[in-house]
Amino acid sequence: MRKTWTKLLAITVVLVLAIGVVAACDSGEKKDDGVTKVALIMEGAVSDMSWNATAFEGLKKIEKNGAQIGHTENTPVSDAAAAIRTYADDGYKVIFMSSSSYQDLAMQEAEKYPEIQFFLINSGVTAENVRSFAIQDAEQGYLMGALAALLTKTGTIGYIGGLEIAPILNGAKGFEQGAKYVNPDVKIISQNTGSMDDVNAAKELGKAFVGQGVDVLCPMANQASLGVMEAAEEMGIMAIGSGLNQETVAPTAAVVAIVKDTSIAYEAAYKAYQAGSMPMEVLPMGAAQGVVFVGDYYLEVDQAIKDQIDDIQKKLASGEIKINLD
Amino acid sequence: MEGMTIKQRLQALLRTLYFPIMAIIASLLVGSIVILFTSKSNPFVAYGHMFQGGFGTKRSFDATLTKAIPLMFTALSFSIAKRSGIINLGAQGQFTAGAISATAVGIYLTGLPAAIHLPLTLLAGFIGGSLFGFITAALKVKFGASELIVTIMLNYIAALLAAYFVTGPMLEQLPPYYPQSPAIPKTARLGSFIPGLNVHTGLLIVLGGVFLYYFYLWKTTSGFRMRVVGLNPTAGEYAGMSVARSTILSLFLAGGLAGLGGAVEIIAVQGRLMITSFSESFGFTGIAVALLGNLNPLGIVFSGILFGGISAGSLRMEVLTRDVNASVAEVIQALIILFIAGRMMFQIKRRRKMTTAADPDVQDDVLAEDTEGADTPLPEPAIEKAGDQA
Amino acid sequence: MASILEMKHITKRFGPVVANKDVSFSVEEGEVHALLGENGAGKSTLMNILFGLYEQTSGDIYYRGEPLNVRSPRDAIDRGIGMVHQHFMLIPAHSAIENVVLGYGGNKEVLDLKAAAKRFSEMADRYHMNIDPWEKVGKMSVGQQQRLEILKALYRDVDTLILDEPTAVLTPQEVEGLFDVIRQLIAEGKTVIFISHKLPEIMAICDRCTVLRQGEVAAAGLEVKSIKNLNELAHLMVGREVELVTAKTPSEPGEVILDVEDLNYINEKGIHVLKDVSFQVRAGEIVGVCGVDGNGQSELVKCLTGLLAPASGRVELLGKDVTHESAKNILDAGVGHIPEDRHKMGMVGAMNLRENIAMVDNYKEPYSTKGFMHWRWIDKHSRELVQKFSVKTPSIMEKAINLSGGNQQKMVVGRELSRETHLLIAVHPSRGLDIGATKYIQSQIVEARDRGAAVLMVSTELDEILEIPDRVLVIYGGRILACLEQAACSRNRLGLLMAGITEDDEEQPA
Amino acid sequence: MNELANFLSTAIRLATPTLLAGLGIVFSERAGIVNIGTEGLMLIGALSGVMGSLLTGNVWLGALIAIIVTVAFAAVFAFFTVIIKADQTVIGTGMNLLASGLTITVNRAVFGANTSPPKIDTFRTTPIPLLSKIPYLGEIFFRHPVPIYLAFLLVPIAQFMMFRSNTGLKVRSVGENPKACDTVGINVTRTRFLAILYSGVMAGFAGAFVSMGQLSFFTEGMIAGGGFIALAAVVFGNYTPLGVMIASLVFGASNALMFRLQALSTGIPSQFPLMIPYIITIFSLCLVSRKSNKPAGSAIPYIKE
Repeated sequence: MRKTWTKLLAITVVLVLAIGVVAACDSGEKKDDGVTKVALIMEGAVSDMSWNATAFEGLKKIEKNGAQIGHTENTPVSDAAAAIRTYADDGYKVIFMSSSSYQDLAMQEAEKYPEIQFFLINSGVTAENVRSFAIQDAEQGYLMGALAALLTKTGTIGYIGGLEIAPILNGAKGFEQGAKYVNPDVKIISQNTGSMDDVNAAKELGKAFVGQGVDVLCPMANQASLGVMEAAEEMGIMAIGSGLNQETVAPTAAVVAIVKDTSIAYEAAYKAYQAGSMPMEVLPMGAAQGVVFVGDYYLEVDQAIKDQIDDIQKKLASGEIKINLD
Repeated sequence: MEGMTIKQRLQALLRTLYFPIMAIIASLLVGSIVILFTSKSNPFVAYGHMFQGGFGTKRSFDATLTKAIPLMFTALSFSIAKRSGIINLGAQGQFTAGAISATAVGIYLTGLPAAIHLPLTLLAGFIGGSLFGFITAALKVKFGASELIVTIMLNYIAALLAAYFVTGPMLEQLPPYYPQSPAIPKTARLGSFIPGLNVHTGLLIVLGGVFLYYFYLWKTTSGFRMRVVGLNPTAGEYAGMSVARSTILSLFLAGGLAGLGGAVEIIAVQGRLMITSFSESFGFTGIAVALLGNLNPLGIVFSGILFGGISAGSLRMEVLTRDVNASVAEVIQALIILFIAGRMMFQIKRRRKMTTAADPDVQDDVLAEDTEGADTPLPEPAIEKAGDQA
Repeated sequence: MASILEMKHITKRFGPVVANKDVSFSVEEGEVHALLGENGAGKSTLMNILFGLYEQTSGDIYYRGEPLNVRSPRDAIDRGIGMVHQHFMLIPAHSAIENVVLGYGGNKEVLDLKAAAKRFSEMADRYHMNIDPWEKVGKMSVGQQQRLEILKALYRDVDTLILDEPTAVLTPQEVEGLFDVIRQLIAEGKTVIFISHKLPEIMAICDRCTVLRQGEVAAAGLEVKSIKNLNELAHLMVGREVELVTAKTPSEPGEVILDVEDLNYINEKGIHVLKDVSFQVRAGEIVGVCGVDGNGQSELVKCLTGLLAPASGRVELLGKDVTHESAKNILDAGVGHIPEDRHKMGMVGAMNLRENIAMVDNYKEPYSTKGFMHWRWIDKHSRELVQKFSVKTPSIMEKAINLSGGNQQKMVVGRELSRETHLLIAVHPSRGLDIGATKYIQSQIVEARDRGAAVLMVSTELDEILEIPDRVLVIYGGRILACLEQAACSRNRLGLLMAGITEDDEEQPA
Repeated sequence: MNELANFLSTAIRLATPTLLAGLGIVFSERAGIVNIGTEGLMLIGALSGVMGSLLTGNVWLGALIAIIVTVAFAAVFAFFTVIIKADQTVIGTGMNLLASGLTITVNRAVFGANTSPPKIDTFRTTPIPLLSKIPYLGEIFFRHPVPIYLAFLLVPIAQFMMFRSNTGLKVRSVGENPKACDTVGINVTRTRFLAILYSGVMAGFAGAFVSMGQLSFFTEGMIAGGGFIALAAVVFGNYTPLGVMIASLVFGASNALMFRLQALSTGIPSQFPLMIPYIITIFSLCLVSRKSNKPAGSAIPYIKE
């Protein structure tokens, strides 16, 4: 009998706690103070030192423009709708969705929330309240490929991608075309590890590439990129970074980073939203918009090579060089 | 249940709910310590947001239910295997396999009316998952390979297969060539069945699955035999039952249920197969759901909704607290598993068996068997008793 | 002589169950003291308390005049108390010497097994026990394992040795060998506590005896020499007059139900376990299979019931060849099987009574139709069965593990007897049961015979073998050594046969 | 030839985390414990090692901290499985989920959403004087970070401990027949608990080696199945340290082969070479499961009354 009472007591405690919790959350209800609320929904982790990290940088830049921001990371497609609804309920007016995987869902949800402006990153669709911008990953790959082909002594260069998502695959296509553009005879080895997280796999693959004669490694695999940089450092070859600060793990190997600073794209999109000047078509965000660019060189590189790369960057920006993605 | 007073019923209810509730309280308490140490937020405020986001409004409950559907499928998958004495850690892989095969039927067998196309797609999902279950069972029966490790390895293989299909054979032939299958046509899609809500017909399918799970295990001879073999394989063999058959059948069904879940997730929520379709661990969370529900049909439904709510609510928690990461929800789910499996720690007084004769030797054996044969001494599902006596 | 051991007012409760109630027990140095009682009388519990495996609820123990506080067997061993358990506590995967030094207090961190083996072999020689220290225990015979257990205790220099039902698995001849060892131990000044429920053995080897009945002391420290009448002792043990003989009329054998011809079985380790086994069982007779555990009985029964596949030979049931039929088909053909180990084989502890009762015939009408269970009929059937076989249970929804051993066995026997069977195979039907339950189950088996069923009964209990069967097969080393009419059986003759000694051998002892 | 030496050297390097964790698991497995949660323990070791190294500035102190933290979590596992006697598989699964959630939460709280990993001290390649100069052999065996030498040195020690020491005998016995151990005065609970703690030590070190020996930073989910592979290596290695070493090398070599196959650009979709290690694991399990030294009391809680 005593046991029953103890259980009853336990359950009462729970109920009291539960009521307390509900009461606690009611006190913090939203109030609209005229500040635009901007949300970012990411499929990966903001700590990936790459794609999502720069997206988050972009969000922070938007915050500096006076917006109130919110973000969710590691959001699978199946949760994206719920995330959108959560933000909508909380009075958010702009929602950035940082992966092409979200496309179908976002279109579906956007219909239900006409008052919210959606920005889809790397999508090919638009609607009344949906704008897409396409990060020109291929241009980044193109610059990497061209530089690698110019730098190589062995005539073999390597591209290591992570999960086979669109940016990575397009980067590979650009890489190949860029390399061939400067040196049609260059040998290209290009593989994906199937994971953005498995850093060690990327590193070992990088080392295996060196075994095949590769002397310039280029990663495009979010945080797994770091493994590739480390491989280059350990094997004493060159590497071209694909994101911010990747050179820190490869102080003697990293030549330069071909930066794809998506934060610029985010900020630009937000400014266009504020200005109300958004064309319906998909906005490319690449060299022309200053999103893709060659960063500062960390190592000594021939001026001639630097010049050639600058030239290619300009041609990409002007549309003189077109990358074939078929 | 006839002849029970209200007090007895209350006691019975308390007995059933005591361990799950204690486990949830303990998990929330430990979780609050994690929140205190890793953020500046008040844990109770964070939990409040989580609760609000999971159950607070009609719309959040809608999200919770949608979220609960795949979890209930994988929980059923784990449960039916466990009832047969098999530990199926492969629901994730089976789920993925089901999604792949359902997508294949969805995008290739076009031109059929929905009345044919939709069932075929679901069937394909079931078969895809059950194939993976069958591989595990066959290796176990034929070579004695431990299903624990085989299922985990198959999870990785299934994920790679999905990646292969969406970047290769199933790739949508449209620039800019996203690694995804073409969209599944309307004839093979599942929609909402309550206007204005997102929760889709998959809910009815999974509830049907729960009912069949109950009906199969407690009302059919085949299910009865599966339970006998699961609790005591030696006795099963003695009574003329085949352990190998039970292993194969249960893993086949387990794989099928998980595969059906994968199919439903694709055709109702995601709309097409994507490389990132399975970034979430439906399989392992399903284990937690099954355990919290004590492998009991109704228990699976309720714990599925609870876990769906934690998942859905964690989004709101992350958004509104701004510094409590949604991974705290994962921590809480993990803690619930630990505290449910270790529920004996909440036992106030060591419960002893009522034994009619003083035979300590036998009693000793009995206690050992209780934990060996049936490591979860399962109370009979309440609905069974109600059904039988009716 | 002074008391070496005093257990005073020991009470042990397992939840609501009282296993020992105010038991006082005193042993003198240098004697063989019998602890006598039925199964479940609390003998093992008392000794497990002494040995530190259980903790008493109340009461005190004094050893050599000092209080004995044992928290674990380690403490008991350190004080010089050793125990050989009824179920051997050996690890089959390890060698004999690894088993001996396991947990030995004098071990160094780096084991010197060679030195240990030398000491062990010297000791084995002293007691005339021949055991290879490097042999894997899994490959040893039961008798060897018991000797190893005794040596394991002696290796720890104990001076009081508890032997828990040591003769249960031995042939009468092996029992003699054990008695010789006990005598030698006594001669060396050691003390032996001998647990048994077999009266003749107690008369043969013990100096005094204490009788336990239902957890209480029925008689303490009786001088065995002064006991004149075995019935007196039996009465003390059982506490009531028992019909020591099951009523039985002469058998009237009918047609051949089971015909076994040249059955051979080779197990997965390649050992030839059954060799050319042939026999018949007719309707209306009980054929006993007698032998020491591990001589192939278990495999024989499994071959007959389809649980093992024989290498060669033929099994015919009612004139039909069932040699390679599945277990299900054989049960279907009308075979009832009371299995050797009810916990492991006969029932599912976590299931309730009605589910256990439906376990074998679940796929048949009226248990089910077209694959759907008929729980309502099963409930009715279960209630009848519980009543008919007087299974004590609160309800048919009670889980089987919550029943006592006797009631579990009654449930299994009831289930098997209530099925329509032509052949009943009963393996150790009374193992672990008290006399009342044993007699009840034996009478039910005889009744099945009288109804015209053929019965094959496997038992290691000579008393049972001498009493119940109409014919007796003696199995040794996988061979049927003899087939005797009940009238031709005697304890001595069966004993010799169980040890593998046929009459030819007797004339020219090897 | 040089490529072969490189391949073998890679195989050894890739085998090391499996071997380190496996050398711990082999003892807990022998004691009758199946620890599915090794994956999670390694993840915790990986994160706490990086945090420790950052805090102390010394990789060895970092590894020590990794070991201490991981052992604490192993103790949680041991508490639930050995003392509460809960189902080991379930608790192991729970530990994995817990480790995954907790490492993300803590990593975020400590390192934030940085775009660059913090600089920490790591295990650097330490060529062994003289030996590393031997052609080929030197490159294969003697140009590695110290933990790799340690791991392989531990193999004969572990083998000796398991089969020739009193502790080893106790550990093997509690896994085979805990009740028999009880009757000779061995504390089954303590022995099993300690075996789990030891496997925690090794899992923590293995995790620290992944984040600081193979790499130089922590990323979420970085163990990527390594714990499960270690578990499989113990089964494949038939529950002996020597066998675990051979199994680890097989897995290491299959991984090294996988990377080389990818680097060869054969045109085979990358997913298929990536499946090789998993398929080899399944295949090896099928090969050895029938004639295994699996302890008789494996995964069964011991309940003493």
